[in-house]
Amino acid sequence: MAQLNKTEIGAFLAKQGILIAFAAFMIGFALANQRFIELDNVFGVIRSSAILGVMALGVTFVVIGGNLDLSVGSMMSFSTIVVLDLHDKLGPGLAILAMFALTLALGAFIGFLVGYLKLNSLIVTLGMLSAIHGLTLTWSGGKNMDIADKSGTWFSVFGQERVMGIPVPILIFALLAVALSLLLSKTPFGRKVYAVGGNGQAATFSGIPRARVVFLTYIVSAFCVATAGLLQASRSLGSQNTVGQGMELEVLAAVILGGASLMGGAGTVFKTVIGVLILGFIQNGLLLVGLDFYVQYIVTWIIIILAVWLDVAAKRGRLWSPIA
Amino acid sequence: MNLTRKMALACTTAVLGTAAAAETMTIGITQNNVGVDSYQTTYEKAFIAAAEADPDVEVVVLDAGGDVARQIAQVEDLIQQEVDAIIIWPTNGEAVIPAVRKAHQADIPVVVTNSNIAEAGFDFIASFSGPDNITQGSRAAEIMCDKFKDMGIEDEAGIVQISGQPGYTTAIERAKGFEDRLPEVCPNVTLMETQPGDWNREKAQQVMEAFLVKYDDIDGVYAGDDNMGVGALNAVKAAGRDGIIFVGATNFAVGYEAMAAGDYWGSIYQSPVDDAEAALQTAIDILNGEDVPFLNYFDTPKITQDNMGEFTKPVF
Amino acid sequence: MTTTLNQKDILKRGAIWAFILVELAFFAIVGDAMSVSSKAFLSVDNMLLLLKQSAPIGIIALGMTIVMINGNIDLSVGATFALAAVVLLDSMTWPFMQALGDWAIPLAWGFALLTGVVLGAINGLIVWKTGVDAFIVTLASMLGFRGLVFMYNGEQPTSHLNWTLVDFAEAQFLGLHTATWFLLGAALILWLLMTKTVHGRNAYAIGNNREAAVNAGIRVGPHFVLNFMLIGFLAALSAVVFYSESGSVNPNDGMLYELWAITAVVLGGTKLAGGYGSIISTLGGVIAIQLLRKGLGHIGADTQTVNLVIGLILIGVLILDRQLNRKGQEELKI
Amino acid sequence: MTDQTPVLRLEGIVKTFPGVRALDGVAFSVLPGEVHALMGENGAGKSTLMKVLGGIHAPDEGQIFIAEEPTVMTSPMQAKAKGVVFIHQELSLADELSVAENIFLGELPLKGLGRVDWPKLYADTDAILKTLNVGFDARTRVGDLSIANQQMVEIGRALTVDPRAVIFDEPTASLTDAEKVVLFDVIADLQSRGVGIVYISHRMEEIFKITDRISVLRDGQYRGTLNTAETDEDEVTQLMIGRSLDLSRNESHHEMGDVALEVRGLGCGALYQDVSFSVRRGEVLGFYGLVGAGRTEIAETIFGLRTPSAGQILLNGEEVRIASPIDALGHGISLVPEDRKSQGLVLGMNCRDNMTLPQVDDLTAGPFVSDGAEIAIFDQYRDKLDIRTPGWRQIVGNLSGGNQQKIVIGKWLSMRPEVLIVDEPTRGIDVGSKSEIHNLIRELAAQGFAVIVISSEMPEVLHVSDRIVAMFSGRVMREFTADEVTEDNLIQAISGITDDKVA
Repeated sequence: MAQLNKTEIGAFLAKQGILIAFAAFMIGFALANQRFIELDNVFGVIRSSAILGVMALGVTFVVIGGNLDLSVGSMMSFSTIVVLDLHDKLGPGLAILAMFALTLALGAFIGFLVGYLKLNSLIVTLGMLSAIHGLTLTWSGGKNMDIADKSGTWFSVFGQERVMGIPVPILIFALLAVALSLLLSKTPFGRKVYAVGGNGQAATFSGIPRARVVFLTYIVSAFCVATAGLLQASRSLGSQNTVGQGMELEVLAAVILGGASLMGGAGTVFKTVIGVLILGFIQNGLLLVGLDFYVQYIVTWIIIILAVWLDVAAKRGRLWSPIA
Repeated sequence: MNLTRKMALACTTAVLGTAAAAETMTIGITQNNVGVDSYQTTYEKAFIAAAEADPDVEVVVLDAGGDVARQIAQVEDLIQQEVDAIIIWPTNGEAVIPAVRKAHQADIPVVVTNSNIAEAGFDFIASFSGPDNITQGSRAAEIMCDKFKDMGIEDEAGIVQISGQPGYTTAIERAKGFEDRLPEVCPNVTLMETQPGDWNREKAQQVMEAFLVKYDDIDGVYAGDDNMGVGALNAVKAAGRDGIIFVGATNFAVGYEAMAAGDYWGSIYQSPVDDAEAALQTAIDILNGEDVPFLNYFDTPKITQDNMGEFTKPVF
Repeated sequence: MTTTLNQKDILKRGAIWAFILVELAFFAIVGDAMSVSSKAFLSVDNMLLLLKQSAPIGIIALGMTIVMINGNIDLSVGATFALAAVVLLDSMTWPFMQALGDWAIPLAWGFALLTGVVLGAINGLIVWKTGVDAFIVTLASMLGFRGLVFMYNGEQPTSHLNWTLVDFAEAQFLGLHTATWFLLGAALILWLLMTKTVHGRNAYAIGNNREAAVNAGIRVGPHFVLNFMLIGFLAALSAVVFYSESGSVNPNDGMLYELWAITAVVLGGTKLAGGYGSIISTLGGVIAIQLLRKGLGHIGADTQTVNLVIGLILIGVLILDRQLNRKGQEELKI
Repeated sequence: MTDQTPVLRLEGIVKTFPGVRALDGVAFSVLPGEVHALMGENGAGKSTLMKVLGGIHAPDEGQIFIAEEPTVMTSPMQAKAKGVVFIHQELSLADELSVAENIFLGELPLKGLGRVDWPKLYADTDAILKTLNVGFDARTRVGDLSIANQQMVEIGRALTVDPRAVIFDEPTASLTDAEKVVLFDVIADLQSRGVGIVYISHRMEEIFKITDRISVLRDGQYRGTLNTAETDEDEVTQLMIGRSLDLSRNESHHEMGDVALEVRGLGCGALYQDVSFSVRRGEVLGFYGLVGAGRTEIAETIFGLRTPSAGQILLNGEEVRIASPIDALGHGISLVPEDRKSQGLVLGMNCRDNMTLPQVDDLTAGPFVSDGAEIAIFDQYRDKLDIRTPGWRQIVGNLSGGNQQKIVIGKWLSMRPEVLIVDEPTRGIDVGSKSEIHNLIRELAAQGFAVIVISSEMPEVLHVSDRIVAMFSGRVMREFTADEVTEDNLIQAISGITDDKVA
């Protein structure tokens, strides 16, 4: 009986472990510093996590579909630079449209390579990380992109304004999270993503167009990247070419922390959001208690290992791996 | 000691220089990280333009992409290609010293540009051409202090600093100049904290967001360049705080605009075009056997909202 | 090799060297037309330099090959590289080390290499004991180890310039630079390890069919740990070779090295899924990348072009590999 | 024989897992030179027993004796060292390595500095290969071998020690009949050397062909041992499932409708050529042949997974072009694939989602999948097929093989196909579920479906088919009606013997 209880506790921990860890962190930091849970601070954290979060939403689709996307950081800097450059040439509305179109085209290219040509996604997106960075530099000529008239454009609304007291980036993040969560969990397309990631061959045998589904996950990812680029550009109205660089691994860390399996077929949008928030609040909490930013690296290391370990331990029913 | 070394250098380069002048001279440059910000990009363009304007000069332009290993490899490549002079914009002021020594041993004069290498390497370089970053730091401290005095808060103000990339000589010197000068002019202003912003607007914005979380009362921000300063300004705007005095360095177009808009108080005017042309000219002078000062500074004046009309808007 | 090579194998193993030849021909012809330098690109000195410049990524890529043959991956090598460098340079400033004079050098090397081995062992033990995928474990430790680098010296660089050390690192013996000797030596030893020893053959077996290896009584866990220690050692060795010469490390050094190393290994034809790959081909992959960089610099291409070209070549290689492995029209369309 | 010392004996083995008594006092022994079958339905405890024997699980009670010496098993390697060797059902070889390295996997000969002693390795391997009488050498890459030869490599592994007892776990699952003959020769050879053989299989014909005794497990309990010569299939089946099983010839004759599917001169490169056949509504058409004869590939072509290089496919008399499974589904063709786990199911998904996967696009309310519609379909087919699961939320991977197969069949039935192709309907499924699935196939035909059954098991084909197509090496050798087929002429047809081929 005792053993049964232990496994039950284990299963519960593994299923909700990430939420429990999140709660424990929040309580701990709140006790350490009152300011941590003040509304302003909470808004601040979510707002600065929004860009990472929006990208993580898209990568969640790719990962559940059984692939990886290491190009999102590079692609986000492309989006940001392009929309800023076009803002002064085409006006904000057209610039946003054009930027989304170009980013989606990049996503489509990757989706084509991974989906239809069935190339390994790790290597393809690794190559694209480098190639898109080259593209961005070519576009900008290596210069910073700045909107000339910073106060006279409505473009700043996405990154800087508030609606009903809530910062717009948070609203966009939340809206996108809800919409994508519905797309993933409630629609036929979402079901197919799980099927393709869970067992691509079985999905094909079930009449699911695997290549198209994989292709579409990269389109979703590119759409999220474009949105992130929009938030980024609107937030600062100007940018360097290096913006977003290195974010791909942070994004992946958030997705993994949320419990998406790299083997594909498992994960949810909601849990990814939790993963993003954990990273954001840890960063903020450690700063508030006066620790240097790099302490968060070490904390993140430990948390990711523990979270994923709990998850696999629950699935196999024992804590330690059976590998001899 | 310094004098003898320079004499020796002048002699060797004079011999080389006359030989090279007959044909054309080939000058190789390895830059830090082009494309990381506008300053470096503008510098590269200006450098190439200046070289093209001179029929006697051919240039090999390389970019280390911020990677020390790649920069060292590029210095080796330039030595191997037997260029007449090497200009280096160090990615790391110390790590490139052995590579610079190698060039020196191959009798290729080295000019360090923009950001100096550490003192241990002074024996191997012909000249440094660039801004005087210590002076820039002190001038920024003076700008900040003067403004506080105008506002009457020179006895209570608390400020934060966002420095450049750690290990980068420019960053170290600007911070040192600022930190040394500030207590001399405004002894009661407290520097609450310094964090690096890595010359990166986004990073600076994050650092500033963290400062705003930590400190309720911030009166001033000193940023190692305007790029970071504007990042910090964005953070402050987003948080809805105001009344903070921003002082930067290397006046960027965005900084200039922010000054025009009244959001940003002052900076140091430094042109990448001057920087690039000075570096190339220094190398040419050395190859022509002319005597150049070891530390070849170009002037970088103060710029604030009060006197900005005297300056044209930076092109980068 | 021990098994009979079939035609496709020969084609696959030859591909990277053919690619290098194409690069050489291209840069020799185009390079000499476009470069301002009067020196030929294809000179012996330049090629020797090429080998030397391949060393930092190359030594890491050799280790990555073994880990990938095992069916694992190590994303933390860049951070390991940096931490080993910090230990190398900082240890030489410790008072007792300074008292030792030049004898401090081998000791400092030992400390740095030990650091790499310990970090590798941490990764390996976590992979073994928790059963979490190596990709995730090392993605996390990439952050964690980088955190340790920062903890050591804040955001400041760690520097110690020792001219004896620099002279050694810059020396040439029989025309080859010190770094080249280390690269070639490591490649030779690892080649012997992978083709001649039980450990090496087991590495292939485990990557090929892990369950079979377990059933055959191969202790997969300790085997993983050993290989992670090996790649940690090699990342540290790469740092030792490189920083002996440069004498200063920034806390951000080595970032993205894992991606370059993986790129080189994949160019060399090692399978991501494990079980297939060769040390010699990885050496080819490393040289191909360095040659590309060097050549593009030689003909005056800028950073963006280099990035674009390397990225697209990687994808091109993948497409080519896929075409080679196609079974033709009869293939099952899954 | 009875007074000999058993090479291996298990006594009163008990093993419990949380909530389950997996083995309940099992006794079992193998004499030298004996082939001893171990039978039982899936879940009866055979694999647990083998894991206890291999030291993977420690028994709670009971004792293992090797040559009457009480022994504690700790690992498969230790078992091997003691002369007890396992040959696994699923091949566990490293494709990229040589035959020699595979045979001596985990025990490569050393010669100092951790180096492999290659000459010794090759010599030892060649010696083993010689006793197996195979046509490849020690240096061959295993990935280049046929499945049957790979199986031989697997058996070669058992011979690196002087074995006392060899345990074969479903060794013929992927072998052709000709290859089985070679395997049985090897077993006979081992037997003659006094090795005791434990032979685990679901295939009655083999059991009766080669074994001396049969021991049966049911629900973790030992049900008795029979002498093969003195028993018959019925008795064994009754012991295994507690009732007898109908595996007689198909003799039902009901009304058949029009031709639903016709294939004319279909070919796909080297895989198969010039294949023609038709199937009517209400008919079960059996495909019988060796592995690799091209049966599965034909099914995959009809389902749009392969591109044919020649020929036509006609549905209801009209030629159709099927380029993908989506096209096939559109034309009312369904395929229950050969490999349940890798092709039939998303193991990590729940029962309902698996079942409704092909039609999820049609089960929507607005943009969303309708829970109600999905559950209705699941409930309908759960009842119809008698799928035993706690509920639709159950993850498919946790179900038994038989129930998994029913989920796959339900998935395709719920598409209401006109033509249902079932590839190896009962592979790896226990006897009880087998007959349920056979009955189901007959019922479907009776309801007017056109059904194609592909199988490697002759009794199965004979049991369910109205007509049988015999294939050999990519070609249709002959078509039989249920009346004219005999075991003999069927075997001849699939072995490429054309003497009595009817023109």
